Amino acid sequence: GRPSGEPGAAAPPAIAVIPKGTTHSFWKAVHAGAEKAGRELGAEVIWQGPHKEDDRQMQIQVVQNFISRRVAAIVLAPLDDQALVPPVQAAVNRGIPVVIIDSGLNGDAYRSFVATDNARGGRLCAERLCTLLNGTGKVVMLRYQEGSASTARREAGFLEGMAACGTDIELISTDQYAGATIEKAFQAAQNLLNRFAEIDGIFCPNESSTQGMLRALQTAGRAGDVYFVGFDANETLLKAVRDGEIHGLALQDPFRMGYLGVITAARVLKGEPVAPRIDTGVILLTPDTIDTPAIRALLNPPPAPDA
Amino acid sequence: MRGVRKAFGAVRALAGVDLAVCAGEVHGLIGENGAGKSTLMKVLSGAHRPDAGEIALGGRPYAPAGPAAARAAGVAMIYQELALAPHLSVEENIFLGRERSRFGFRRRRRDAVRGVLASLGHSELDPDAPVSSLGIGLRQVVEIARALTARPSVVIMDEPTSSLSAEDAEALFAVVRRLRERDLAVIYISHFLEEVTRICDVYTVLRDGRAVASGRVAETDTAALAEKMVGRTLDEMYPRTPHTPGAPALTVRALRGARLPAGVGFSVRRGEILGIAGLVGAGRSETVRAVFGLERAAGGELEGPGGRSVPAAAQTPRRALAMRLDLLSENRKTEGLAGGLSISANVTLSALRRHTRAGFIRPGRERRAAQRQCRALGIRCRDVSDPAVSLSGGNQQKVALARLLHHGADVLLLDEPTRGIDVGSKAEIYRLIRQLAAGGKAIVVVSSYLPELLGICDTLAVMHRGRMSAVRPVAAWSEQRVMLFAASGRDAADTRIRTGG
Amino acid sequence: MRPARQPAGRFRFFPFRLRGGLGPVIGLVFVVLLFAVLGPAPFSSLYNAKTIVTQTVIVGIGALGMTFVIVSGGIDLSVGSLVALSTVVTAVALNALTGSGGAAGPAAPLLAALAGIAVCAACGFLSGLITARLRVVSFIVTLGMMQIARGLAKWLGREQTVMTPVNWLQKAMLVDPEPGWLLLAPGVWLMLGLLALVAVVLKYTVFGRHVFAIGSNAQTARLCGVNVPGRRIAVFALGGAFAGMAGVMQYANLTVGDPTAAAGMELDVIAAVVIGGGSLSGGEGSAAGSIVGALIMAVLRNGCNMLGAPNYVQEILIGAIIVCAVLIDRLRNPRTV
Amino acid sequence: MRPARQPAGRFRFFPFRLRGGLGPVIGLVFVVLLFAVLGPAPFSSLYNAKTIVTQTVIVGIGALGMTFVIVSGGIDLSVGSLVALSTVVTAVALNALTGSGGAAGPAAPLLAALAGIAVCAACGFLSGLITARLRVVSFIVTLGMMQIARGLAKWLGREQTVMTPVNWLQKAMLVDPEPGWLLLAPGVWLMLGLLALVAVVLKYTVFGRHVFAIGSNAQTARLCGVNVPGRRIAVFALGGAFAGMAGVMQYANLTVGDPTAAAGMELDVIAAVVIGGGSLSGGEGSAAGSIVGALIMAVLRNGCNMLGAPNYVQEILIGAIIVCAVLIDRLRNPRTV
Ligand SMILES: Nc1ncnc2c1ncn2[C@@H]1O[C@H](COP(=O)(O)OP(=O)(O)OP(=O)(O)O)[C@@H](O)[C@H]1O
Ligand SMILES: Nc1ncnc2c1ncn2[C@@H]1O[C@H](COP(=O)(O)OP(=O)(O)OP(=O)(O)O)[C@@H](O)[C@H]1O
Ligand SMILES: [Mg+2]
Ligand SMILES: [Mg+2]
Repeated sequence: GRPSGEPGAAAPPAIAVIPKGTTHSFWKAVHAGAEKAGRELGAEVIWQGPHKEDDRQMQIQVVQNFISRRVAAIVLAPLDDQALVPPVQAAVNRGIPVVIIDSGLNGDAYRSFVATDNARGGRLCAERLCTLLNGTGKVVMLRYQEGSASTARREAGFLEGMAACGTDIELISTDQYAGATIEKAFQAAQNLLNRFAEIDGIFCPNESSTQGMLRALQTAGRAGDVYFVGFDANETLLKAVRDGEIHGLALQDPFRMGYLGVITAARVLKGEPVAPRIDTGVILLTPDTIDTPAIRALLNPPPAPDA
Repeated sequence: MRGVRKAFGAVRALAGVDLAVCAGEVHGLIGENGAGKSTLMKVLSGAHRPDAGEIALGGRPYAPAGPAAARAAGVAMIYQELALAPHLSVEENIFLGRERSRFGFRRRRRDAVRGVLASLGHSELDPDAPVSSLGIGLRQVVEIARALTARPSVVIMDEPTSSLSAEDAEALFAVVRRLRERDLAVIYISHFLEEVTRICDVYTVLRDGRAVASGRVAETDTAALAEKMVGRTLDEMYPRTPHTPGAPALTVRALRGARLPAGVGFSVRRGEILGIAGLVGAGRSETVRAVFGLERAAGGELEGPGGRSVPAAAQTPRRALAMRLDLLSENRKTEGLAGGLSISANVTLSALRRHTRAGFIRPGRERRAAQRQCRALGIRCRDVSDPAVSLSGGNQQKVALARLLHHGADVLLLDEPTRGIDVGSKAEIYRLIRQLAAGGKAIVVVSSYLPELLGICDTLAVMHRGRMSAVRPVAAWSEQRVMLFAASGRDAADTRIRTGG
Repeated sequence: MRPARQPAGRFRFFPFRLRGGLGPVIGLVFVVLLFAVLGPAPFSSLYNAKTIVTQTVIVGIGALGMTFVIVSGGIDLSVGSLVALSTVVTAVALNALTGSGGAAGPAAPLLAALAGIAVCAACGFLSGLITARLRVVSFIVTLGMMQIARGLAKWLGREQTVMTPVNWLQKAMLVDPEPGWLLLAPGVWLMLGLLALVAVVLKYTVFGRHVFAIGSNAQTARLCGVNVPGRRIAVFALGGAFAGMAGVMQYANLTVGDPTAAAGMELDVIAAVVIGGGSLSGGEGSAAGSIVGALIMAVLRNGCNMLGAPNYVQEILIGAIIVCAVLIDRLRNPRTV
Repeated sequence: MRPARQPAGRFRFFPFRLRGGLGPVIGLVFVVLLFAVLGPAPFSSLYNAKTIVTQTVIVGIGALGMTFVIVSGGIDLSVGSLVALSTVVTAVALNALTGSGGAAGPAAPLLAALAGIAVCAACGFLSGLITARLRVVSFIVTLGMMQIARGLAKWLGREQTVMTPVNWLQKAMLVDPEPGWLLLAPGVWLMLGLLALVAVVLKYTVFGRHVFAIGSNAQTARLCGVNVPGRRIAVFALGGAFAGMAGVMQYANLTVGDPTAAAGMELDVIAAVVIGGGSLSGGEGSAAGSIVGALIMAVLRNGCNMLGAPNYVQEILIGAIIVCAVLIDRLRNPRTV
């Protein structure tokens, strides 16, 4: 074995970055950002997600294992705002500072919270759909998954925005969940589309639900006929935007989130003051803005090194 | 019991049976395979609920809700299809369902187990041995011990001696006599009619789910009983079809197993029937199993009909089949039958390819072949598409035998081929075995029923603790001589001990 | 004039056909009627019926392969992961074959699909090998394979969904198929074709009979000269190949390779087989039954969605109805045990 | 069908002890040594050992309950969902008992935990009732119950995690326990206590003997007057209660009621029992073996994490090692089948 995280040793400090999962392109970008910061700082970034996506218990165990391993600092995207409090507290008790990214955490054990304003992202989507619909029409929102805090906030923001849009908007379904994977989202969306012959606008709060819904629209031959706004981006979704099948995507800045997360952790380690809340921004991508430099920069972060 | 009826779906197993059993009496229940004996007794022991009819026990009406209630009422049963939990030890099986105390009294229970095993002539059996490690004969002993330790008022024995050696059977008869002296009622089912005439006081004959005859044993004999069972006079039990042995078909040299057998050699020729006698645990089954490759041999050599010899240690069932050997296992439940499959699928399993065209099974042909075998062996079934488990015990045995006949290998290793088969069918099977031999097949019969070995075999060998006596023509053996070798491993020919003057 | 009933003999020849066929069909009719009465009008539309059948394809094909495994007395928990692996392998192979950019030729998708199926068959083969030769229970072997295949899929896909160029495979699962005269999606036809194939193999071939014999009593099968380990290996390899085909259909559905796809699908697949009359202790099961089982589950999901009930109500309902569907079969066909 | 005879004497009294004990222990030693050699130094630290043991608690307690079920020849797929249900019931009950605001008194958490356990025991009882009385295979019954319990949990929790006031239960799973002299988390002590209890019940009570008998040969057990349906129901209710306790520990860990918790945990739990020597065809298994099995899985997860390999490598490794752990047992103890 090799000694790690011992102060004063020649080895660079190890900073653990714990995503919610490892399989969305969103987390790939976070990883890339974190690695970039690590290179700049000369710190070792250890990237480790829970084995099963969306399993709180697994994430707790990953945090516990990093405490056992005595890393210098932890950057964590908590799957739950409460469940991760005790392990974060345990880390802090053992002298390991924690920076939170992406989703909020209760209490004040952590040093800083680096994230998108999710509710704002949801409101942005609602505004986009409202404009497209001219304030009237039947709208469906396909939720992501039970108990997911960040998407719940987007959903809440969206509903808030739709309420502000006018009384002619009819929300015909807002209680169905897409589930964790594209294929579950696809089936749920298919059944929703069969159920409602008339839909004017659709909102989905994350990458997998957006992609599942897109595929359902395509197979039903209704892609392009319905105004569709989603969240996050990948190649498939961008192509759909160009083809006029998706009319808006809320883009976060995951690269920046990972980057700032590690930078902030490093500053904590050096004893420098850090802001308790760092907003990484959210902007709306539409067919008109897809080729602007700002969006391009967001869409093409430097690639993550292959682990 | 009065007017007891029971049907399984379309099969009417019992069509209104009347039966009266008195305390202090051993009641023999006999009948052909599938006559309904086991079903009737399962009704009495609470395993089956009758469709109609009433039962009285000790003068009071008796309708057990289940086996536990029957047992509480004093009815204990030894099941034909052995009912043991293989993962539990001998003692645990014996006291299953009657663990009187939670923590204590182990000592006393242990004494009871040792006592009953000793009375059955098996004091050497370890009460802690898991039942899965026992051969079928010892399992039968455990099953009997369980019924005897239950302190019953009625004991039902469903073919208890079908897996026992003659010696063990004697021990059981002694136990049965003691039970009678203690004023218990014993119901005794057996296909060995001479047993019935020896130890029973009264008998009842079942046929097609009805009691067709009953009376005192003293007033009849085995021939009359057999006639009542089958409904016609029986021919000669051991017909002597003339046949002449030809070239050697199977030669076994110095066969050794992990424990048993210990250096066994014999040879059997085409057209010859070789019998192997011995006590339980002598290693007869292990010998034929090793020959067939079901148990790994430690050494020895086998030479099949083709004349090529192979090391016994490399034998597997598939190689054995390719050598044109076939085996009937003594344990039909675990090795003889695929119970969930249809009768026809069981019959054709070893030689299925015969009923295929371009790789596809031809159901019609398969079905006809199975029906042919069923007729030849007198298998009582509604249809050959019924699952094999729905048959009575004896008929299951016949299905297992039918598979061998259908396969038609050159050398047949038959381990207890007539276990649980009624006298009428037995005669039929003996005739069949002789016919097969006459047709040029070599046959090895392992049996614990000495009369049948002496009756049908041309040559006979006896095993004792893994060693085998010389193979001699059956005329050179007598019952006493076989027993002497089986019990002591010494042959009358080379012993100095003479009983006579 | 034909007699209304078939002669008893012929029909009874395969006792498992009855057990595996009629009970589940009653269950299916029951759930369909239930939703037709309870549900909104669109449930009973032709289009929705086509949707349901299309949604059955993936679980259905997986269940056909699982039927072999379960009839032989085994179980395969790796199906879900193999489906994911197959989507990724197909997508990656397709990208490799078509080079960078441009629509794929007609042969490339076929080759890619075959690659996906072959890799899954190899995984199944490996599971079978360990089960049969080293005698580790298939539950554990395939639990391991479940993790291994999932890991492979993530590795191959670099932990992301794998985009592919437009190709004809992606049209295999359209509810309204592209040449309209097909009526049903090509995937549905594939499933029906495989159904016929598996039914015939199980009932009318030596291989099928041996699989039943092994499941019913492996010891006896061995004694009768059946090559038990060999057949077992073949069964698992077949199960893997079918999972691979299900994965290709999954790819057609998603148009991307998705390493996280089909998590937990193994339970749906096993449930389909068991609802369709398969016995987890082996020796029972039928191809038609398994497909009916898969249909029952698809109808349930679709119907509950149509009812617009909250998710938790759907879950409770689906759970209850799965039990009821099997219950109907048991009540119809009580066992003496 | 004739396994090698066991050595004479004391050991043979519990034939299952040998099979269920030593093999898995060797597997455990093997994986521990593997990571001690391969892994970074902190793997071998005392704190990490405490971490691993604490991480074993939830699966371990679930596995103890599952041991009853598997020894009796059944299977329980609803464990994961029951754990989730128990966290939610505990949290909701706690909120109801403490009223609005304020830390909870010492009694309230206990009552809430009992409520969680009782609800899960009731679910298990229901599964057992349907399995035993209506004779539907437990695989399907508990697959249904898995969905039902998950649905109930979501309904109770209003599809969200349930926040609770601070209370002593939440300290039950801290790696560094709060009164330091405890050395291990209270949850670990609970698991060890339950282990002793289950071991004694399985080996030295009539109930345990009957559970083995039913799993070994249910038909025989019935003929010997064992109340087979009654025992089966009790077994599933016990399994449910243990899942409930695991759920309370899960709540302690998460400090919230989580309706999506422990998805797929049933497979971990079953794997633990089987790795620990349990046989899915019944009649074999031991409490100690199951805990060792759970430990093996926890060591694997922790060790892989320590190695810092990417997730997919970990998954492949864990899959391979699960198979190997069982393989070691088989090689040590070959069966003639
Ligand atoms: N569980 C069952 N299901 C269907 N049929 C059965 C069942 N048990 C017995 N039978 C049928 O009932 C009839 C009587 O069987 P039973 O076992 O009582 O015969 P038996 O007299 O004991 O015969 P044997 O001498 O062969 O043991 C047979 O035709 C058998 O096929
Ligand atoms: N000392 C012993 N301890 C335990 N079991 C024994 C012992 N001796 C013999 N046995 C059992 O008896 C069997 C003897 O072998 P085998 O079955 O070949 O003899 P057999 O003469 O054919 O007797 P059976 O009539 O039981 O078939 C073994 O399988 C074993 O289970
Ligand atoms: Mg009988
Ligand atoms: Mg024998």
